[in-house]
Amino acid sequence: MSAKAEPWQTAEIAGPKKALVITKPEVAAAMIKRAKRPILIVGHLSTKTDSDTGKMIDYTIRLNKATGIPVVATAHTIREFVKQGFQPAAQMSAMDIGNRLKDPTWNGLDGKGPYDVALFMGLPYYMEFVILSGLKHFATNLKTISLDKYYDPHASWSFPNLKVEEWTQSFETIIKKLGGN
Amino acid sequence: MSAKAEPWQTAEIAGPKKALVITKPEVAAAMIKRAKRPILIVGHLSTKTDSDTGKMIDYTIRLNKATGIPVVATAHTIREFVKQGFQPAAQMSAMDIGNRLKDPTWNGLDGKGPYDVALFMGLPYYMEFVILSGLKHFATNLKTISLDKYYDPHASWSFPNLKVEEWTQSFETIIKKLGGN
Amino acid sequence: MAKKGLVVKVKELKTNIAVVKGLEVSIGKIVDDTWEEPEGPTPFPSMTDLRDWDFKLLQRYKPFYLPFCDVCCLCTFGKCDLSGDKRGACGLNMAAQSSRIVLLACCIGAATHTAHARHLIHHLIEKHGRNFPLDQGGLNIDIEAPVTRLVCGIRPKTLKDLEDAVEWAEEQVTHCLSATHTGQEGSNLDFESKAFHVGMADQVGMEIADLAQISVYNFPKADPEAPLVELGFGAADVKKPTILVIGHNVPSSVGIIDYLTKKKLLGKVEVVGICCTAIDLTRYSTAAKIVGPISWQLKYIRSGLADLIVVDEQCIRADALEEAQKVKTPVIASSPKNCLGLENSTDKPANELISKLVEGKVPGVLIFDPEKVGEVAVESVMAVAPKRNKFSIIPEIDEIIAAGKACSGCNECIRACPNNQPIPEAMKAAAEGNLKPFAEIFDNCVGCARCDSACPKDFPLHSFMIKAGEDKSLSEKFMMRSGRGAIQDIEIRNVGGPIVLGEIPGIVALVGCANYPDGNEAVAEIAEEFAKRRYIVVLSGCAAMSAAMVKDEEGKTIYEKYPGGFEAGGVLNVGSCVANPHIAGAAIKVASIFAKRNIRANYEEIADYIHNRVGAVGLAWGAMSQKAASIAAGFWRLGVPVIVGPHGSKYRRMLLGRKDKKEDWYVYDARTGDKVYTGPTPEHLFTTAETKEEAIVMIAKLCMRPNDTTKGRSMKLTHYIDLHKRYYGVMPDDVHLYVRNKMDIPITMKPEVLKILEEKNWKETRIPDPTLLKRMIRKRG
Amino acid sequence: MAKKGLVVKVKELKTNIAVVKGLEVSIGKIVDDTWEEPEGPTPFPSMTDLRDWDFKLLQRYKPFYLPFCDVCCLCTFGKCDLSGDKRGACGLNMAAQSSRIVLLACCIGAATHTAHARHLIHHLIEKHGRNFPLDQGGLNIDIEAPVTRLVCGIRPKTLKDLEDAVEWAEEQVTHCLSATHTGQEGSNLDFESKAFHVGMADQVGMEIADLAQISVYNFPKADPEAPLVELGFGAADVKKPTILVIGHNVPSSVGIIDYLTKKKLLGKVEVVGICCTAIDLTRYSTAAKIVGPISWQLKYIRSGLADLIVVDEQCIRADALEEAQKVKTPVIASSPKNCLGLENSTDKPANELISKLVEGKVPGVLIFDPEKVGEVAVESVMAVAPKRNKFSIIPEIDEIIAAGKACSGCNECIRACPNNQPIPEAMKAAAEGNLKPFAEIFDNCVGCARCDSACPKDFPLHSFMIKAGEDKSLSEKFMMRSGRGAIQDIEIRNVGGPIVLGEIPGIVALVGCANYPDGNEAVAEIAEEFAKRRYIVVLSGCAAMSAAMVKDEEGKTIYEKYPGGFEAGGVLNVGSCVANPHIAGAAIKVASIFAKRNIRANYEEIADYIHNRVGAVGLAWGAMSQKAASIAAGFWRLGVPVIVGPHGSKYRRMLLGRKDKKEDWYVYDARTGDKVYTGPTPEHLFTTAETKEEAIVMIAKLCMRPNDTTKGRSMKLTHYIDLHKRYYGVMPDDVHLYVRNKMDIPITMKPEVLKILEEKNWKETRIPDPTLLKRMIRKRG
Ligand code: SF4
Ligand code: SF4
Ligand code: SF4
Ligand code: SF4
Ligand code: SF4
Ligand code: SF4
Ligand code: SF4
Ligand code: SF4
Repeated sequence: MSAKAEPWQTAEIAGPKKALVITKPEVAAAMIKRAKRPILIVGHLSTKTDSDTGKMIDYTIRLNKATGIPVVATAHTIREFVKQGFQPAAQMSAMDIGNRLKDPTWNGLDGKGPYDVALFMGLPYYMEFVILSGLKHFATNLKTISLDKYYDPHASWSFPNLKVEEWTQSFETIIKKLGGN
Repeated sequence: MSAKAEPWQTAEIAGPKKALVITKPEVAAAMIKRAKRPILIVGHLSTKTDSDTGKMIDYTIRLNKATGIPVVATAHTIREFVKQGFQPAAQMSAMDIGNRLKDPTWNGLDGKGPYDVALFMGLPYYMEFVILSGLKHFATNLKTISLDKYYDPHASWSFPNLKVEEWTQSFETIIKKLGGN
Repeated sequence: MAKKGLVVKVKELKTNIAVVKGLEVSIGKIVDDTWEEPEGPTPFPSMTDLRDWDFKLLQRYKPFYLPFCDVCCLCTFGKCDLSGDKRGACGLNMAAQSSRIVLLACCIGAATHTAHARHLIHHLIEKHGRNFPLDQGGLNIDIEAPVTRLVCGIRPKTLKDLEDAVEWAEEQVTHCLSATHTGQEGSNLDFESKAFHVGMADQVGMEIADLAQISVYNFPKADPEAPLVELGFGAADVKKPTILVIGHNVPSSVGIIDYLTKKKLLGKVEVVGICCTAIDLTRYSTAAKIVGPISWQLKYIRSGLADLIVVDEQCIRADALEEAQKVKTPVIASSPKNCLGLENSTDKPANELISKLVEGKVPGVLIFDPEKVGEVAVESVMAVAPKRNKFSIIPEIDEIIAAGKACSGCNECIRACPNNQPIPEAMKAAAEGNLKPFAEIFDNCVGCARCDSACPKDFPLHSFMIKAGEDKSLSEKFMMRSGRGAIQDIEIRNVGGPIVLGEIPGIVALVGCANYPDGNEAVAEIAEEFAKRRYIVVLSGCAAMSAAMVKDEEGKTIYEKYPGGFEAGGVLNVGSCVANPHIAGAAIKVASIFAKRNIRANYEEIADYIHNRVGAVGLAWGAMSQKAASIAAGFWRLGVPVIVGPHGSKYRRMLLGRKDKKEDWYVYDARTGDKVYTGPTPEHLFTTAETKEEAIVMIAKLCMRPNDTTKGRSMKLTHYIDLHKRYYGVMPDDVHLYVRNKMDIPITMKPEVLKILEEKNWKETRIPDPTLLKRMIRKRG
Repeated sequence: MAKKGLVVKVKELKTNIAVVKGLEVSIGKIVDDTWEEPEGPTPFPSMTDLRDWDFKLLQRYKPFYLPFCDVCCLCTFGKCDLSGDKRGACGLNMAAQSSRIVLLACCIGAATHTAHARHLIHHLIEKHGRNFPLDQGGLNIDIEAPVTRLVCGIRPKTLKDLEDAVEWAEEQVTHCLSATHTGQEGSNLDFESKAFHVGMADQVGMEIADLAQISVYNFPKADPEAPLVELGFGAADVKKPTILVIGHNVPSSVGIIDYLTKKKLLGKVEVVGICCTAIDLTRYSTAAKIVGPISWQLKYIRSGLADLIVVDEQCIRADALEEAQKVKTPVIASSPKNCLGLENSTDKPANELISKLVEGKVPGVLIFDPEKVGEVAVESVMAVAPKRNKFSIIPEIDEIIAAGKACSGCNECIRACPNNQPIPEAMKAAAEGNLKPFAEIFDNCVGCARCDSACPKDFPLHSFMIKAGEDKSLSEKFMMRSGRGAIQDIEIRNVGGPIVLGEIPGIVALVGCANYPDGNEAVAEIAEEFAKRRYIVVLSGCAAMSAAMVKDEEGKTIYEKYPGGFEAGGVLNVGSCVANPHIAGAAIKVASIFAKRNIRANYEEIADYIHNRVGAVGLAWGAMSQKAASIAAGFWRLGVPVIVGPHGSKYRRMLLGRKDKKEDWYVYDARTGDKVYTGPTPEHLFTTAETKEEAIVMIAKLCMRPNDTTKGRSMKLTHYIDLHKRYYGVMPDDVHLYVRNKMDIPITMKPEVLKILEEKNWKETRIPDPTLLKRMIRKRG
């Protein structure tokens, strides 16, 4: 699978420090389980319908239900969440949440202390790419995981470039492993 | 082995177009055998003695003996060749041979036509890196192979980063496969 | 160029003129004794003169770095891995490197405008003399060149006066660029300050370029009713010989119009333009038509409609010559900055060049003389057009179907596409004769042709899109208001109060390039959202064009629906990129005209004024270039927040406030000297909006200022809350930060807002006379 | 700054002075009517005025591009994959991108020197007035400022005259930088031409900087016997309070010496320097000592020997402040270009600053006033020194042994090392108490500390090397000749003929930074090789320092063994980096003094002259910086070949001739107009030497010129063949290309050369009066 771990956008070469590849969804599930204070950042692309799957936002909600991980909805994503009767922990711009995650003194949305793992999905590829880069370089105590269907080398961990069905299957597995449904 | 296929100098990230990894010396031997007009460029580091092996120049000579591939000695490398009683096809600066290999109308040292495969070894890593890059981008009909002990992403094919013993063993295998001794 | 230099010069003249040998004297710098306004502290400021101000802003709006790459490759010590806490061979770390790249981009941007100004002024002086008077709006404008007054402390009256300012700007570019050298600046914050500085110089460079061209070419002069001009593929009658002009520096295009006029050929030859030259040409002559912004270059060239192309400088595709050759369109290059490898034929007889071009002996010629460009272009195009017969390389449908069938689905195209357009899927559909997906891609495509380049089968994918979008695009024709130039003093007089008090809820400036994530429409939609709400909507450059490219049911564009005045609900196109300083200038003039502040060389005070009082926000939705970076930097230093679209996240760093840190949002009350909490107004100095919806809500929020009256604040809050609910579906969770006292609360929203205030433990604060500058305190507490 | 501008200015003055209101006149540009030399065609040339000349050179010396990365990341359209035949979103291809990066580097380099000149001149004018006379060598120099004369067409006499040149240079930097903007220049060759142009501007910037400081500070004035000064760790008596100055812009260091002198403390406080400020300070006062080139910064700082550090601008580690803090050394920053984030304390009382520094309340202060720097530095260092007690962070041996044992052998350090130094092996040895391998690494180390950064165990590896090399380095002390400045007219008169006729086999210029692949020694060795052979060896900057760092058996450095005159076998240090134009200037003066060519604004003719006749070669063995790139570009345009060491291959492109293409090597014979084959003389304009051996042989070869007399050529061939045999062990295989007729053959080598000529089917050619310029033909064939 590492052969496929090339940046999705061809030119977005990252540098020597590249994301480890999540070769199996079980690995991601285990990481999420191990996280003490995880957070999930969801961008507006999650509200778009992929050609042969439902909206990614459903996975977010199920993930939240299974784990209680607080969800930050960026841009207007929250509108879709609310429509679906789900209240994310916060609406915030992607830059704002990135900037806070970078700050080791930020005590989180609930004031209870810094997060240790940030999961990302649904941001435009290049935008997620640079925000993850900012966190990689400057948020030294944070691990980041990209749950998008694309390999994002600036994360700590990322899926490789996946086919839609591989990707949705991964979510199903992760959610199951985390005790959700 | 691909996990080891990172640029030897950490920061020398190349870009999307990266050398295929020579996972087995047999592959290199086969490629050399298949080449119609190969050429071997040897830099001055080949005259240095590695801590636990002979001079790389010996391999060059044996490779030449086995295959007749013309050898271009860059910088003052030729002095060592001549000392060992071997006459390379030419002495030329690394830039000069690179510049000629780039030119599709150059008919080679013997005037008999362009080369199709260029083997490189013994240049300083970064210098070989940029010359191979020049060839990758501008010598579209040429394949390049780095025979150095380090992964050079700008070649068409390169060894991964090898231990000295792996590397020397690779040479032994290649030379044997090519009928040399 | 230090002020001391000026003084010494004058002194020396008086004392030494008679004894100096081998020297002659010339008319030198202006020492404007007739200007009653006293000179402020920073005429022709040096690179560090405003550093303290920058550090104030940077203290509140801290950089969030977004490295684009782990390494630095700027010198041969490198590449250096700067990941984590590593340092490069020169000792640099990633924070400093990231801001260094920002500075570098801003230097390139500022150099571009300044060099543009220099070439333009040089040309105009050569043609019209150094004493040609500057005129930006006749009697309607007393404060012309507000940026130059503010920054340099001079009042330029004639073309030659602009040289002082351009020289100063060149010096600043050189100093700031020098700081990017390996082993110079070591502090990220100082890199930032220098980026601000060169951005400020950029504003001067732009202002004088536009001032010069408005004056000499008699462009609309601060005219709210600048003419409506045609824009779009369908605007020109392409059955006629058609000249396409691309770029930013208008003299050679003016040469074309002048020659057509002289030869009475206007109307026989179409002149269409792309990018800012297009805007500026319509400011010169409404006979010219606009194709569209930068993203339309390939579409138009490949369509074969242009029979001759004239490129000047900036925003020109580097492969314009190669693409033009494919459709047998000759090219005239006309700028020293973009010579395209062509032989310099400036001194060759026009006839020789015309016949070379017409006979296709050369793909193009290089001519630096704008008048000769005019002659050669016009004479050539008339002979070329019948021969070319609109030769195009847009493929036929069967060719696309065949390609669709041969496509391997390798994904190289989509992986090359900056907007991740589903080309492989479109190819599948095309294989079955369905071009609809390609037509959809056409709408979201920025015309970069990276997909073409990437396809291992060499399919001209961008041409497929053009074909698929052809029916719609060929007939497209929109009305745009031509660039009006500056804002009149009287307009400022009318709106200054309402702006500063917050009663006009904001000035929204939509500027910059067309690197949009999803089509032109967003800009038009955003503009209209705010025009409807009676903000002042100001546009320039590619954004001004994009905003024209949406019609309502009646077929009207926003320029036809909204007035062109600087007034509540106005939609103004100030002009090309170099017209941007009219926007900053309007804010400066508010300080001068409404608040009677001195602006002469008084940068810090005025920036402080604008930052705390003028609810202006810039949105560069498709910001792409280094120029956009320096334009933004010019606004940052003035304290005006700038939002970029998602691609703008690649600019390497944002300047973000933290509304959750109360301590960051105190100002001095100039009346008492007290420190007063004002809430996060404005919250950010530079940030990215992920979607147009987010941009809209952000703009509304970033228009709030500490100085807002309760009436003003309640209006601003109304819009913010309303837009938040509309686009996000929920109440904002931060309204309590913007309510100073209950009178700030929009009446209609009172119950829900009060509920939030209660939840959040809100406490009343007072409305100060806000300033960040201790020295502005009138009476010490 | 067009010449037209000048003329108009004067005209206007004469006609309008009485009627212009609100203006005052000032002493303006020089219109030098007393200069009998007629003005050439290109005074203050524009970006394209010399493009034809560039294209001539580029036709012969074609770019070989060496991309450092497959992508372009210069705008937010990107990143763009440019591999293979792909184009970026702006249409750019890899060839254009590569030369664009070259241009960008040259712009940064030229900006750095020009901004340096600007700050220096500004400061000197402020202190000494605008009429301070320039003096570069008294009666020994009539042609002062040869580069400025050649390029700008002016003869600067006083400080103020330099402003015209610096303004012109700033304009050129701005124009050229603007061409790097996305969507500007599209042709790789035009990018190259612009790089040449800004390189030429750089030469002007440097020349005027050095001219100003020589004149005002009374540096050695073209003095072949400039004093010998001490260099090395052991040069200073570090028991005394020690101030370390780092950088390039000498005023603040002068401030220190002046204050010491005033307070009679000279001798009580040591002032040692790194980089060019060090060289320039010894030109000011032989009381100053030199530590070494740029690569010695960390070594010295960490050793703790400096009790106070003053940094000005350029070549300063970005982490100087952090590193200094580790050894409790306070820092004074003194340049607007390098503010290090410190508070600007220029206007604070000296006492306050001194006590802050002494008490360690701040890590450093920022002071722009050089005199205040002098006071604060001296007063602080005397109080700080006893407190610090030479506190150092160089580890003890047991610490190194422990680290060696804990090393995981992960190779991160060696993979970070630009010179691939075997640190993991050294760690293994260290674990066993053997520090020898570390001592060897110390010799080959450029002091970048990337190994430190990379080590996941955070071992201070560079400090381990310093410890291991300590015994040797601490005692090191060498003699270097201080920078002499320009070359005297009389020296040129003596050697002009021998150079042009080829009887002095060449001028070898060793310049640039210390990014060496294997230690300092190479430079000294190369210099001596050519000095022995009676070439003229000229040095500057870090190379001049490195050349001093080898002693012979008698303990003498080359500066002690060879004369300092511009003569056969001379070894000259011209000075710091900005002294480089004295080298170009010497070549220009050969054309002027020996050949009586006009040089005023006559660039093309003189470059053609130099290219064809003056056997000068530049070697930048450790070239690292953007400044080195622009310096090289200045030489390229003059037609002088430049060789870089292996790290220089990372400059992205070479300019290589093809000796196997006979058609490339024709010149006009100015006497007849015939085209004459001259052989590849010189073969390259820019190339990389892989090893010092190769550099030596290349230099000898690249010294040949078409104009060589048979006597000259036979001498040059002697050296070439001799060196080739010595270093390569064989005869060169291309001698036949350099023999025009049999008299060219070195007598002692006749048989072997003749044999080759026979083998190669050699034919006699004639020796022309060579020129590449058609217009120089005196009589048409
Ligand atoms: S500028 Fe500094 S970080 Fe960048 S490549 Fe050069 S040494 Fe490395
Ligand atoms: S031309 Fe359009 S579809 Fe193709 S890569 Fe560019 S933006 Fe994407
Ligand atoms: S790159 Fe070409 S072949 Fe590959 S999927 Fe796209 S259109 Fe098909
Ligand atoms: S900074 Fe840009 S050019 Fe340099 S290595 Fe990174 S991606 Fe490549
Ligand atoms: S400058 Fe051109 S090639 Fe470079 S990133 Fe921008 S669009 Fe791509
Ligand atoms: S400090 Fe020396 S040994 Fe360490 S990486 Fe740099 S050059 Fe190599
Ligand atoms: S990086 Fe550190 S731990 Fe790794 S081999 Fe080098 S010294 Fe040892
Ligand atoms: S020679 Fe290079 S490294 Fe040395 S001081 Fe000059 S620019 Fe700096």
